[in-house]
Amino acid sequence: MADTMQTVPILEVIAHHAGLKSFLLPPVLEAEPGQFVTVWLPGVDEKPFALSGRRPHALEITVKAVGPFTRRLLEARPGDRVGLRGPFGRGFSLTGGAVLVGGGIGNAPLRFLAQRLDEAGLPFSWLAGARQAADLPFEAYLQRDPRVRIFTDDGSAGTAGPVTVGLATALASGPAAVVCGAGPEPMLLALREAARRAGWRAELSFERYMKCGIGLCGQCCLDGSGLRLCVEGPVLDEAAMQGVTEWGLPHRGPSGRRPSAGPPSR
Amino acid sequence: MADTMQTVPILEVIAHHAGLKSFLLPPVLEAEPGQFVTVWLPGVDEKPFALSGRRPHALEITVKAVGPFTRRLLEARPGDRVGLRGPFGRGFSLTGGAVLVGGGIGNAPLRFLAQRLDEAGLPFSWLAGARQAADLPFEAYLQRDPRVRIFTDDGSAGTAGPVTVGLATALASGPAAVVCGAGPEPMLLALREAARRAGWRAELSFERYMKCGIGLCGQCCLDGSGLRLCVEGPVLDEAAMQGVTEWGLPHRGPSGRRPSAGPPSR
Amino acid sequence: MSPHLSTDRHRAAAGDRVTGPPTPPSLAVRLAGVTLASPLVLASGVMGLSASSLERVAAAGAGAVTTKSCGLEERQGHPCPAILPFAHGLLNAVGLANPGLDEMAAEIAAFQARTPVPLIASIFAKNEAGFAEAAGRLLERVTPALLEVNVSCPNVASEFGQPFAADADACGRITAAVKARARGIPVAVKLSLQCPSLAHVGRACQDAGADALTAINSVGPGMLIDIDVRRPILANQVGGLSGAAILPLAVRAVWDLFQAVTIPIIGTGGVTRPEDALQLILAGATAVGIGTGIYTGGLELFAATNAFLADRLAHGGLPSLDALRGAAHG
Amino acid sequence: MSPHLSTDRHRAAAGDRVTGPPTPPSLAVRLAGVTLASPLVLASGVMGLSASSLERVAAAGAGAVTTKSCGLEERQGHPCPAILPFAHGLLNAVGLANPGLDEMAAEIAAFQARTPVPLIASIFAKNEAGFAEAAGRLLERVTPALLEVNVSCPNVASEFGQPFAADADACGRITAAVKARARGIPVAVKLSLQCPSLAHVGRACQDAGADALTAINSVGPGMLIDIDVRRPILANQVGGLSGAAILPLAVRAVWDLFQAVTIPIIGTGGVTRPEDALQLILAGATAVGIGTGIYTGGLELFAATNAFLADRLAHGGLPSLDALRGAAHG
Ligand SMILES: Cc1cc2nc3c(=O)[nH]c(=O)nc-3n(C[C@H](O)[C@H](O)[C@H](O)COP(=O)(O)OP(=O)(O)OC[C@H]3O[C@@H](n4cnc5c(N)ncnc54)[C@H](O)[C@@H]3O)c2cc1C
Ligand SMILES: Cc1cc2nc3c(=O)[nH]c(=O)nc-3n(C[C@H](O)[C@H](O)[C@H](O)COP(=O)(O)OP(=O)(O)OC[C@H]3O[C@@H](n4cnc5c(N)ncnc54)[C@H](O)[C@@H]3O)c2cc1C
Ligand SMILES: Cc1cc2nc3c(=O)[nH]c(=O)nc-3n(C[C@H](O)[C@H](O)[C@H](O)COP(=O)(O)O)c2cc1C
Ligand SMILES: Cc1cc2nc3c(=O)[nH]c(=O)nc-3n(C[C@H](O)[C@H](O)[C@H](O)COP(=O)(O)O)c2cc1C
Ligand code: FES
Ligand code: FES
Repeated sequence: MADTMQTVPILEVIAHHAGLKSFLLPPVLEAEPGQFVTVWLPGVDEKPFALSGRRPHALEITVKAVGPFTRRLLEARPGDRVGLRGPFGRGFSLTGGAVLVGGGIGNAPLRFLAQRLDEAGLPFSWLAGARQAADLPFEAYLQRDPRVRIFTDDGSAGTAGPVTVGLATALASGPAAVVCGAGPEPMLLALREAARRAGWRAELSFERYMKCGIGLCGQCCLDGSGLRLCVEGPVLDEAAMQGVTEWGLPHRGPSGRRPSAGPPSR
Repeated sequence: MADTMQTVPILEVIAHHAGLKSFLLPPVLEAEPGQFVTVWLPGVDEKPFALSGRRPHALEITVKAVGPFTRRLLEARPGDRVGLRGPFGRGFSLTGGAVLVGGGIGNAPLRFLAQRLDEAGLPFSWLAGARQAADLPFEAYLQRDPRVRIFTDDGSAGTAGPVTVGLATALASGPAAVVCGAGPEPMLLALREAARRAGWRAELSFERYMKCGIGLCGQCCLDGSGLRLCVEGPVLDEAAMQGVTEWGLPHRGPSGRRPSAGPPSR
Repeated sequence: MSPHLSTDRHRAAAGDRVTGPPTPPSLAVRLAGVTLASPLVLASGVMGLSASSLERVAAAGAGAVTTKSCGLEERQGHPCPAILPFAHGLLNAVGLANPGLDEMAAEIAAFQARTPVPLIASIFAKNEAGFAEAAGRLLERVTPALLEVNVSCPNVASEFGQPFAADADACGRITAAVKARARGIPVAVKLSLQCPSLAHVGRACQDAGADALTAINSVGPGMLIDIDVRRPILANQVGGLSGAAILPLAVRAVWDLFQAVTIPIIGTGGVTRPEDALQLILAGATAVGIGTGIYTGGLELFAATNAFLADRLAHGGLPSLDALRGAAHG
Repeated sequence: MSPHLSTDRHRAAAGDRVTGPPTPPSLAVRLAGVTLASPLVLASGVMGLSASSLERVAAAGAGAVTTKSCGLEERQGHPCPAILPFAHGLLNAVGLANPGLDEMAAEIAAFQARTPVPLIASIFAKNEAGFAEAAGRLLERVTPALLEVNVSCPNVASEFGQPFAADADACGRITAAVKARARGIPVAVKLSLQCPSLAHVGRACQDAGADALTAINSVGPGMLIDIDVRRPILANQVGGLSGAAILPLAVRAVWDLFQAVTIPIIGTGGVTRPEDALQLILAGATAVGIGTGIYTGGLELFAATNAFLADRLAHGGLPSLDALRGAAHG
């Protein structure tokens, strides 16, 4: 079963910025862009990560240091063994004319999507946003590709300002297709709104605390619809977003409790 | 798994003689001639039986009353449910020019073999022996088929005398092929000898006490080679008969003990 | 037909003998005074953290849903891997992660405000007094259709670190303590195979006033080791075994309890196909829990099993599941 | 590599880092003074009724073979179905069918006259005195490499009809009684999960002089019901669960025993693939029993597992299995 643990040696580590690296792993599983795997550091923990690429010779994940697990993972070196399970969930559709919109580490799954769109010969454009250049994975690659426009809040790369600035132009510049988004939830909700108004479809990749990835623990169920983000997501279309009442609220933590106040945890 | 129990209603019961009936069952499994199934009478026991036919619409077994189980099975009527598992073991090869030699109820699996040979358009002849007419399944059918010669010890059907009487002629009448035998062990050993001398191959169906049919309980292992009759048999060729030291000895009973004296238990 | 081949009772419902015009069958069952439209119950710990998740399972065809087991305090549970599928089931060591009773009460209230499907609230605690307190605190705030008492949690006082479920006397005492605080709400005790005699434990619970029994909790625990990094894969090293692998153990557990007690049984364990649920009913289950089956069969397993059972009733000319319950005891 | 990712010990044998020229590895293990050319042992009750059958398994690659458990008297066992495969393992209720000790002694002698592979003779009895008598009577006639004491048979004196295996004291007394008659032959006690604490039972056996432990016997028992005829399928209604379904339970049993005792463990249960055997070794098994795996994987499983283990040793640059035994305990 694909959900059984397999451990694999890390093939290669690519450092993008301090605290932001990609890891190439043996291609032991098939996946679609937007799907995720879990990575196990034996003796530490196991956490979900979207795939940022799937080539014949390797799987790729891209990790940003935000806490104890990711910090340890970023210490890993080629040859170190990590556990891998997946792929889990549902990904993006491959649609010509798609506009990819990423926020920070959210650009990682979009990189895989862009690979697949290229392989399928489908045109797309990509608005890659981040708070600052150091939060942007694959910056060099993104800088080179003419279909990509970079936005940073502080102007340290590309255009200064939120990624949504470029969105109106992008949505107006072609026939209605799909907005594929990944990043912080407020950005995703803004994309949803913009797409709705422009008559575009939206496919947006959300995150919630996850423990099992297989739809059992209940950790990632969305209030309102009960939809399991690990099985029916993480990429949701408009229909799947219907009925959800917790957009923008703080996420349920590992106990299942939702922190009563404050901004969303990510 | 095919070895899991399934219960099926008996479709039809065909009485050949007193204490000798065939049962048609839904065709829930595929099998080759010589393979066997187990039949479960809920609340009673479960016992092995060779298939005597496999048609698109039905499986057939043919049962002779010899003890408590077979007597109860012979009381069963259409619609009664029995449990079925199998097919188990290895059967006969389909070879043109085969000489089928049956002793009593041993003619049952040969009937299935004859069906398959016919379907494959392969010629064969059949020496059907029994102590008396009442021990011969499918007597009417056998009487009609010109390829069949019947022998009974008491002359109550066909030629009087042992089935081996006709064998020398049959082996001399065509190019060397295969003798397919089923019946009492002394007859099988005589067939083996005759085939060896005539330069024919032999495929002979043996019986031992069986409990599991899947090679675990050890009940049917042959002394000398350790061959499991339920898995590597019940049909053995010369290579598979090699090394066996218990031919003609009383069979091990349900405890695994071999009765110390007397003739073989069947 | 020989009397040895089949009894009249067996005949009455054999799929191939319809007698009389088929009555429209009902899957409804009465469980400790509660009517369930279907015997299928969402097992505790699976999709049971939030009202919306429970509602989704109810909409999928469950006759009742059970919450994740909650204790007096919020618990984050064990690190991951905490749930580990393998080819024949899965191991789980979630570590009783739960938001705490007060949070759960809010989820229960939200569920009940929107859904008529009966809800079973599951509680656990560290000791007898804790069970009583948990029951009292929860039932001050909400009124579930049934209260399920998960006694498969470690009993710190036990000689071998065994769960309460291993000790019939402890189970009886917990049952009595919870009943005293239950405000008339029926109480089911959730049993584990990890005990010398399930029948004995079941009787102790019944004698102490239990209204129903749920059996079985996950089995073992078990362990799986990664042969490359040479470590147990679960962060907790060991975890309870559930899913297809344990069906025979659940069937036998229900069988034993059906002979030992008169209160109804929520037969749980290893149901991954519609036929499995019928096995548990024939062994004596009034209701049938489904947990891991949701992983292997999807939420569709509820509707598929309901359809299968309805079909069986219709073909057998049976009006309800009453004729099938415990029927394998002959 | 971060210390959290892998320890040196883990690194030393990771398949992908060969250090130094590979030594030709040996699969030989020492088990209670007996040398086995392979750690794989034929489990009791499977292909174990006759010398020829045991020889065939030895020829297939087993490092030792165990006879069917024998008692003082011949037993026909239960009617059939007595062995029932299902998708995840099988149930067996053979009912300790056996030809009796005297007959078995003749088979053992025949085996030993023809085969150098160590033979483990398994015995059972109805009570403590019976165990001593069985050991004495068998060892008067033959000298197996090891005597295995199957304590998973019903203890008629027990409160819940539990097997001796459920009672640490009883196991200790049986061990001591058998040891007293064992004529210096090492004694392994075959344990069952059906006990409050396997570690406790294992220690009791060790303290009473056991030279090795075999764990685990089949689990449960369990039951499967035919939904059409509505009866338990096994003639005995219930039967022990074995095969792939129980691997996690066997791994954990060996793990627990490895921490509790110093005598070697024959880890048995659910080995159906070569990797499974390695899991048991990493958990602490010195030898690995294979029973049901012969059904799902054929006798070829022995050779395939030997090849797999030899390959692992070669790739890890390890001379023997000693470096892997218990390695998952970190
Ligand atoms: C479907 C999905 C895809 C993801 N893809 C990526 C990716 O491609 N790259 C990347 O760097 N990160 C990704 N993440 C987030 C990543 O899982 C967290 O950054 C990581 O778990 C943090 O662990 P920590 O111990 O370092 O931080 P912690 O200090 O434990 O937590 C920091 C924050 O990370 C989040 N988080 C922690 N644990 C989990 C968990 N078990 N499940 C979900 N979120 C958690 C929470 O928001 C938490 O507030 C993804 C998460 C999900 C659910
Ligand atoms: C591979 C195989 C194929 C067979 N095919 C047929 C067949 O097509 N038709 C048919 O009528 N019979 C067949 N038999 C024999 C049939 O299994 C026995 O006649 C039946 O089991 C007798 O049971 P009983 O209770 O009626 O008699 P019992 O009084 O129990 O036994 C009578 C004799 O039947 C044999 N027998 C009993 N139990 C078993 C058992 N579990 N396994 C093997 N032999 C047993 C023994 O030789 C015994 O001495 C076959 C047996 C085997 C092994
Ligand atoms: C992930 C998971 C979490 C569980 N959590 C609980 C729990 O909190 N309380 C409880 O009583 N049982 C819990 N169980 C046990 C189930 O309710 C059920 O008894 C067991 O899994 C057997 O049923 P199944 O094979 O259908 O899963 C859990 C099971 C799983 C798989
Ligand atoms: C058909 C069968 C018969 C068995 N008979 C015995 C027995 O006589 N004595 C014994 O100690 N164990 C017996 N066992 C248990 C096995 O030796 C083993 O402990 C158990 O089956 C778990 O291992 P497995 O999963 O590899 O089969 C039997 C098991 C099977 C399947
Ligand atoms: S992570 Fe467990 S249900 Fe989604
Ligand atoms: S009948 Fe059991 S091994 Fe052949």
